[in-house]
Amino acid sequence: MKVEIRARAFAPWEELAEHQAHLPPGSYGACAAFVGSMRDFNEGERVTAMTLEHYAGMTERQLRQLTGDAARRHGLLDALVVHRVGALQPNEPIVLVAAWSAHRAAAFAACAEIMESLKSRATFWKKESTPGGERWVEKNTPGANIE
Amino acid sequence: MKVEIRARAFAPWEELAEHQAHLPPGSYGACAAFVGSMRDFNEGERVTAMTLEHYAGMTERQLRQLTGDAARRHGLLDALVVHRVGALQPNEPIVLVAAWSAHRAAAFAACAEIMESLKSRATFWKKESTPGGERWVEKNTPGANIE
Amino acid sequence: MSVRIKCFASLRQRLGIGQTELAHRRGMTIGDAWRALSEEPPPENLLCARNLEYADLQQAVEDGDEIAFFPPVTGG
Amino acid sequence: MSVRIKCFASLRQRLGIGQTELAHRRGMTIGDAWRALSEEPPPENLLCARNLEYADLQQAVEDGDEIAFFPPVTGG
Repeated sequence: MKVEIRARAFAPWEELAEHQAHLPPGSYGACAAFVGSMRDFNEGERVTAMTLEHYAGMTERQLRQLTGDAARRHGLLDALVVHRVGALQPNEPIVLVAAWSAHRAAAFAACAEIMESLKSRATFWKKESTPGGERWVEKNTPGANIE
Repeated sequence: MKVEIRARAFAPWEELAEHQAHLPPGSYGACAAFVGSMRDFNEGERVTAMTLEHYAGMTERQLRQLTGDAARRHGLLDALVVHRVGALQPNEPIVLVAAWSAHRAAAFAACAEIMESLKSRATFWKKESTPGGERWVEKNTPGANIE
Repeated sequence: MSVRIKCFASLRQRLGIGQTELAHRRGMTIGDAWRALSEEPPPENLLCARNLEYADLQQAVEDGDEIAFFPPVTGG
Repeated sequence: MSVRIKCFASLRQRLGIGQTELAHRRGMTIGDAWRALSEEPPPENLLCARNLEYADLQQAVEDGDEIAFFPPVTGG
């Protein structure tokens, strides 16, 4: 299980492939993954840049807890979480979550659950730059319910 | 939207990154992806090889229909489905499904829905080679319910 | 006046039929096509297609159709 | 005898406090720490942490603790 905070742009699918290459071949039958990236448009306004603030120390701790909880609950073989902080440009990845398991139900459920827990508990805050100035994002969009 | 049948091994995360590179930058905020791959163990026995038979013509048609249906229902920006046929070795990818949308709920739900529809409707059949001989896989493992 | 028949996977092996042709008859159904292939009753979990779309045994067969029989699918 | 206080995001900007120290008092709660920072009542959606774990305003503060105040999180 790996959880990382990144201060620079990252290539999520390459990170995922690289991480997966270290898993025992033939052990997993399913990998569910999610990548959230920066849109250039939000709540009716053009977004030209974004800053992601976080609570260093608490963020890593919360991410490890919530990822570990989901991994145990769903019997995952492995999980990977990478989250960006700092100054972002449109189209840059914000978060990568991946979950490996024997069969698909656990991978899907765990990946979605990690994303929802991350959105509600991990100590990150987005500030958007728009033509009208800077604004803190006040709340997240609704997520998915996976059973 | 792209749907493809492959007769040779493929690198799913590279395919995904390559496909995504052609989407308008900043247009999508979410990509949910799933990769199913060949395990070396199933139903209590070691699996040394697998053959994936399919109904050429009907498979592509069913995949296009079910992917298009999910894309419309969830308002996806794009979707990608790649499915392997022929002779497979353990650890080789069988299927890649990816769904791009503005926000995460649609991407997660559509990706899971495409996988479930594909499992129940797309005309593929798995035959496993085990130390005890060859056997047709009779039914799929249960899937995920995503709302 | 003919109908193309295809069988897949375990059913193809059991019937020993991958692809064949049947004469088309007026009023023919997919069930009639099955009976022309096998003396066994259709398996409970049998799936059928007509012209690349799922169909059932009651459905009519037109001249020139492609009819397929196969077990539950196991892709993905 | 002191408690480290951190504030984040819009709350950090509004209070003009990123990090500060408060004297620790016996029986001190997280709510007491808030009142030492601001004359405003705690915002309805205020989140608090004690030593990197979520906490609430009623919770006791020990000497040497790190207490944090922040608005709803918006990562992912």
